[in-house]
Amino acid sequence: MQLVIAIIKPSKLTDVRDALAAVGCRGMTVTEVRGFGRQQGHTELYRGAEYRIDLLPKLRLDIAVTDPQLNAVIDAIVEAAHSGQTGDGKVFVMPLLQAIRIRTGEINANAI
Amino acid sequence: MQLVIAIIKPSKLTDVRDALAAVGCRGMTVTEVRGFGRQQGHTELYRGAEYRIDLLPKLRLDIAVTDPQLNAVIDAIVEAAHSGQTGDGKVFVMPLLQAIRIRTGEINANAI
Amino acid sequence: MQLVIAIIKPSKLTDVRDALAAVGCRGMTVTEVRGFGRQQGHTELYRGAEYRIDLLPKLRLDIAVTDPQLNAVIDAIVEAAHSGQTGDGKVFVMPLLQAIRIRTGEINANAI
Amino acid sequence: MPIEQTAVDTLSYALNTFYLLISAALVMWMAAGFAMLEAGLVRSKNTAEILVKNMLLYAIACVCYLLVGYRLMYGDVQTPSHAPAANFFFQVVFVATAMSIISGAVAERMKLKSFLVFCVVMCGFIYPIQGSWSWGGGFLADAGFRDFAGSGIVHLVGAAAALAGVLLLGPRKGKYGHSGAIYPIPGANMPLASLGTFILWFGWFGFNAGSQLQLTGIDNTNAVAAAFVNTNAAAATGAIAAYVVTQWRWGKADLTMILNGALAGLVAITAAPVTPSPYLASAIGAGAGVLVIISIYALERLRIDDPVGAISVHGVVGIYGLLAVVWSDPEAQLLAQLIGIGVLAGWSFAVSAVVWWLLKRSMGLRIHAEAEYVGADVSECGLEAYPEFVSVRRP
Amino acid sequence: MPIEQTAVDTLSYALNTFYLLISAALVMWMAAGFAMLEAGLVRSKNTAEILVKNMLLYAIACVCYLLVGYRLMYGDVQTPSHAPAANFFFQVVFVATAMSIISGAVAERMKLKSFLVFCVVMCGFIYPIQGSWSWGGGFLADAGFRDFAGSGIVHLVGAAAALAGVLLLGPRKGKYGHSGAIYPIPGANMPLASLGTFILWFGWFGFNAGSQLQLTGIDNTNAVAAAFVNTNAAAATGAIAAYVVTQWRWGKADLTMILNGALAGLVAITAAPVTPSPYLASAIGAGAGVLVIISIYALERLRIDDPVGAISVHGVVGIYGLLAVVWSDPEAQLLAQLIGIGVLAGWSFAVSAVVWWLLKRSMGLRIHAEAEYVGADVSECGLEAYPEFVSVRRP
Amino acid sequence: MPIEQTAVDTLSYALNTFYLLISAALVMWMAAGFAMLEAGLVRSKNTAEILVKNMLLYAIACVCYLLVGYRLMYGDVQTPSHAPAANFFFQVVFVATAMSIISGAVAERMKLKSFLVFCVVMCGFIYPIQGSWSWGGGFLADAGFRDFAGSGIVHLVGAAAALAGVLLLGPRKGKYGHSGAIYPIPGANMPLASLGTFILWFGWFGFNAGSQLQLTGIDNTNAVAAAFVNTNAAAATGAIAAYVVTQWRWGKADLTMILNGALAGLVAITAAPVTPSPYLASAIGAGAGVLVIISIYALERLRIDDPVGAISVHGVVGIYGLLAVVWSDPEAQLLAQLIGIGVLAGWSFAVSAVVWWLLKRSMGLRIHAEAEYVGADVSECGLEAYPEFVSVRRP
Ligand SMILES: Nc1ncnc2c1ncn2[C@@H]1O[C@H](COP(=O)(O)OP(=O)(O)O)[C@@H](O)[C@H]1O
Ligand SMILES: Nc1ncnc2c1ncn2[C@@H]1O[C@H](COP(=O)(O)OP(=O)(O)O)[C@@H](O)[C@H]1O
Ligand SMILES: Nc1ncnc2c1ncn2[C@@H]1O[C@H](COP(=O)(O)OP(=O)(O)O)[C@@H](O)[C@H]1O
Repeated sequence: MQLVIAIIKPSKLTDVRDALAAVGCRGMTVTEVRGFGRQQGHTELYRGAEYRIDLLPKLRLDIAVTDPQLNAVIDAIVEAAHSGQTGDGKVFVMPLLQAIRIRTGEINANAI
Repeated sequence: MQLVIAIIKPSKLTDVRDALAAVGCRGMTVTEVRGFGRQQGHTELYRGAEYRIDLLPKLRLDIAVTDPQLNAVIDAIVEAAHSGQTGDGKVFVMPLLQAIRIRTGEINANAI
Repeated sequence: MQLVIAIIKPSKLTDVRDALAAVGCRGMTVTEVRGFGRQQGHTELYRGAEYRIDLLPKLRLDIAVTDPQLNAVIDAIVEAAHSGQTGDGKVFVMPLLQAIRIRTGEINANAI
Repeated sequence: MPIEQTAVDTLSYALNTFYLLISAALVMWMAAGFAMLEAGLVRSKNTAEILVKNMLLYAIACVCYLLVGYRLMYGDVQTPSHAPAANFFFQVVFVATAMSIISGAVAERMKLKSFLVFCVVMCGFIYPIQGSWSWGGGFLADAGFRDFAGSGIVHLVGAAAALAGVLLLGPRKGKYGHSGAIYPIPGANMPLASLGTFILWFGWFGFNAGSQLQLTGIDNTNAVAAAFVNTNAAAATGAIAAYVVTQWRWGKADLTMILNGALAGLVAITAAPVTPSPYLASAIGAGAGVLVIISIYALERLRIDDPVGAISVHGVVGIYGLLAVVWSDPEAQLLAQLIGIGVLAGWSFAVSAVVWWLLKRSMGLRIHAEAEYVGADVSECGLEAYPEFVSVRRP
Repeated sequence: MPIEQTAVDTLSYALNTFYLLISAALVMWMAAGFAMLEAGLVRSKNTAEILVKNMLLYAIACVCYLLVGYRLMYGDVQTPSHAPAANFFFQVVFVATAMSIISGAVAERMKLKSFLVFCVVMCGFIYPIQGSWSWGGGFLADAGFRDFAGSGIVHLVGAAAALAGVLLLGPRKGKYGHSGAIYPIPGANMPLASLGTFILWFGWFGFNAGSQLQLTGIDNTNAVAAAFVNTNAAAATGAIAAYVVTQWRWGKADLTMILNGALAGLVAITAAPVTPSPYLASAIGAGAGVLVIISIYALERLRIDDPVGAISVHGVVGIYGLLAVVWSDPEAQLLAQLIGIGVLAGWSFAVSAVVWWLLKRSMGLRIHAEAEYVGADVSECGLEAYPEFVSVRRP
Repeated sequence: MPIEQTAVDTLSYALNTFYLLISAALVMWMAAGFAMLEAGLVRSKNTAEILVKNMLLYAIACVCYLLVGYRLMYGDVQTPSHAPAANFFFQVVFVATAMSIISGAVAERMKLKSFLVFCVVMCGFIYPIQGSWSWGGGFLADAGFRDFAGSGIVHLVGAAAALAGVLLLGPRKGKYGHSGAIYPIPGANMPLASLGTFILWFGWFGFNAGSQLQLTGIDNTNAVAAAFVNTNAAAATGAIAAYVVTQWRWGKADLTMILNGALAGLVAITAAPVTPSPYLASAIGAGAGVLVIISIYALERLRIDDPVGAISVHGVVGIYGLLAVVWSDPEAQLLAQLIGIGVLAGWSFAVSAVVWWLLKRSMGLRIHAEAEYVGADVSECGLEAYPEFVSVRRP
């Protein structure tokens, strides 16, 4: 099992969710985050003083997947979240040792 | 060492925290997240148009544990967060390579 | 590759960001979290009833790094986030199996 | 050309009418004050619902009082000094105030529909019937009971009905723990609560000064002016006293207690806003500011859960205000005041308790536990008050 | 010593002036009401911009009407019963109301500068020219068109201009999907929207009762008092009717619909706030509360995107209010009302459409798609309304 | 039956009293405006504390002025044309305004208790003593100094005291960096700030028009009406001018600057709201709108940290308003105005500086650095203003 972490633009959430559903992945956890990277922020103005906002709003998706699902999930995210502009985000994949569904106690592949 | 990630219902936070304290685990990091899964959201109404809310509020707990603690921690969470209803959440376990306490520079088991 | 997770005091964000930039690391993802640990919270008062706030505001930084960068990044964080007071936070290091830049499809070291 | 008395009378009629209409509009504006105060002191998940309640209770009060209440309370009124419609309007806004008090005390757990049904009964019957006993010229008036602008007739009556409701409803989930533990449930929006208090303070000038009912004539004019000054003075010292107590007792300036202190000053002076000197009014306000904190603290320990402190501010302090009348009004007697307090509180509490109880048996008073957890906004209104803001869900 | 008529006249002059000034100040305060209502009903990313619009539109209305509009509308006014300046002030605040209606309908997607240019044209020309036809004593007045305080002259005219703008502007991105899908876009701050409604309700007393223009004289005084009572009654039943409909139709109390219901009651009674009995006024308000929901629902299906419901509240209900005049005013004729409706709506819609179209061709009406996504706050004002609060970005 | 002069006098007495009371109530309502403006312009972590300050400063002003200030300022006042209590009430609310100005400038870093002690001194002594020199009929009045409603006596005096406080207090942590860097610290809630501005605009009608002190008599009536129109006109052009400058200079519509522009227009016209034509009033307002931006910009560069712009809006523009009197008032002389400005600003600045300094030495002026970081809400009030909303902690 792996945990896929995707940092995406907030506007892409619906597209990514639909793409994930299409490859049979129906669960995920979404976090509001702020991203810092190459993407330039915008300038704001407050009482005559300008300043840059360079922590930009992003969404982080955590998706636990079984090994056979992995590539399909990654492809689905990369495709759906792609706009071609700086700041589209990243996908990170990490090893997942155990997964447990609290409601039933099912574990691993059954818990996802 | 492992990092235990628990996605739970917000209402269970106090119970889980108490259960964790009972097994000797006193530190954790809590994040407000929104979960998407089997649990059905509720319907909202705005100016005569109904719509579903299907990103539901959840809490994510990140708990770094030493290997001997792991099972006790998992059991404590699963038990305290359990309500038997869809949406109770998940526990994920991931390998943790290093841990450092910023204040003292202590590492690994001492840092947790 | 590794994923470095740093839990720091919110007031240290700018310092840490500058320190990271100094070691050549220009990307990260920031999450508002609440931390529970040894640090004592403060007491609040509402309508004559006092209560403790013990989930304290912290920031979580997720930073994907290549193996050669790792130690420099950890040191930079530990130094910049250090104040010597309880609650300075932790650094956790986890293995990262893959990294993909959504915009270009670049992978691993090139994606970070 | 010398003119006739009638031209002056016409002018006086116009002036008195205008004075009463503006006063009434200020009291109407208090409905916004209650709405903001309560919306600020509940949790964000119950905010939209309390707004619905406040908007509808005012609307229902207007309709019920028009259809039934006004006649019940005053019979056929003659108002030679001002337009009859102005008189009606000034009276109608008072009913809404009484009802607003209740919505705060039962907030965050009562079913919307049951609340609205109670509102009909309160505004159509409970309030006007007791009102007829005093302002309507009934037996309390004959007994010498003095309540100039309604510390009792409006505020105490509202608070007594609220108390009955709260007792039958029980506290909010998570408010009281085992072995006496009390968990504070902070309100979500302090600026709103403060705005509400400022609105009430502002509107109260209409409430108290309008109750003179006539502006013309040197004595009336001076009375109206005195009511402004005293109302303001009592609110000011109420706030200060509450601040001093919280600072002394807890070492902090407890904002919501200060707000309650100001409101307590206002409620206390309402029974006699004209007769005291500004100094006495200040003293009465200060007493109210202290009393309200003690009362809120005590009710908390009695496990009577009142999210906004309405029972203390309007009930306990209302009683205090009625008693304080004897300090300044030579015509007031302690006994008559006590009788009045007993009658008003007893009537309102008893009848309300029956109505609440009937509602509990029929439609149910309390929202489902799950709905209470998720918030009345979603369960009753299907909407969130601040849908875009991530909020810490408090139990 | 007997006195002369003139002393009484002087007093009457003072009283009428004061009455008009206070009424006008209440209408000015409605600008705050519109600002809060609209700021509550847009998403947080467009909140600062709508506040800028509301502040500036009021300011621009004042300047344009001073420089051009007032003379266009009334020529050389004689106001023997009150100070000329008071008359001007009362008229100037009405223009701002008409303009406020528009800002809500075009919210969240229109360029600030284009809006401000339209504002100049509206307040300097479109509004005063049609105003001269009725209140200015022109051909609509001669035709027997009756619109006491401006259901048509202010509200319908504003709504028609708004409709023209909305049609040329198109809906907000993400509002309508393929194959008829409609996505609700909830407003970010319900307490603000409710506060705005309360402010409008309060300010409307000045709007309607001030339109009698004279307080002294028994008939005038009674008319002013009646306007207060009827205005209040119609708003109350409007809110209740909207509640009943939403509760019956969707099983929930839809807060923003209730707010629109109250406002609809106010708009409907504005055409004739004096002549109806309070019972009839209540009935008119109730009808408005039902109608506004049907209208909002229908416009939604017609894909006319109006974030705050301004076109329904002020336009559709404005027409209804003008027609309802015949129920209470014996001098009103259905035909004259219909002519008035046609002329006002037609004029305002047509001229506005031309102006909007010219703006679209020159400066552009709509903010860039990217800017709309990020929010007009950042693109037009370079600032966020709630910069510290993490918010769920809605598409 | 012909009637006696006295009946008309009685009526006139009633009308003048009512006019003054309503004006005063509007000024009282300005306290809410300042509270909302300041609560919107500070960071969320200091919001509850600024609300406490605003509520208590108003309350303290009322008490101190009642006990000491009023007599110091006016001695034994005779008010034959209206009720003495109304006169007192109108004066008392002015003191609170002066004090409100200060709370904004020292926001986010001053100790609550020290602020409250200063408040006592200001309202009991500093303000009334200088007030006695002009409005009380003292040497400034004799020198021909003209300040109709208090651009100097209220606003400049408040701003000078604020400036002294700010200089002794220093800027907020994180406001200024090394080598001239200036970091903006955006306020947390723009709708509140806008609401506050609208409230102030509305309340200012009472401030300026009430200062005529008498409504009856053709000249008085016309003066009151003129004050309404001019007050409104100056605020409108102030807002527009501020918009034009920010749009031209930064390409964006800077909301808080526009709010300050409107307030600057109001302050500027306050020194002479009656004598200018509406056109001149508009011009004065426009000048104020430009000036306030320049001043805010300049103070920023001088590292004088004023979170809400109070020193610029009330101080710099107050001086401008006093000078602008000579444009419309033939009796005003530039020299007398300059003397007045020097005396008022000098007195208020010097005495305040001494008081602030004494406070700094005894109780301390500034909250602890750690408390400032966490926020004054937690350290001074033990409570958060928006406890449920996750907020981005800004340094
Ligand atoms: N090294 C990193 N570790 C963790 N997150 C990163 C890292 N670099 C970038 N990110 C995240 O990815 C987002 C997009 O990165 P950015 O460099 O702006 O553009 P791009 O995705 O086009 O490379 C950032 O906003 C941040 O949230
Ligand atoms: N594959 C997944 N990866 C990450 N988080 C998941 C995944 N599936 C579910 N979750 C999280 O777990 C929560 C509960 O899951 P859900 O399917 O609704 O119910 P249950 O826990 O009863 O299976 C979701 O709201 C989501 O936050
Ligand atoms: N076992 C743990 N797992 C995850 N996060 C932890 C753990 N222990 C502490 N933390 C995080 O680290 C923060 C600081 O820890 P704390 O014990 O308060 O002080 P210190 O960093 O000085 O040891 C906590 O607020 C929490 O967010």
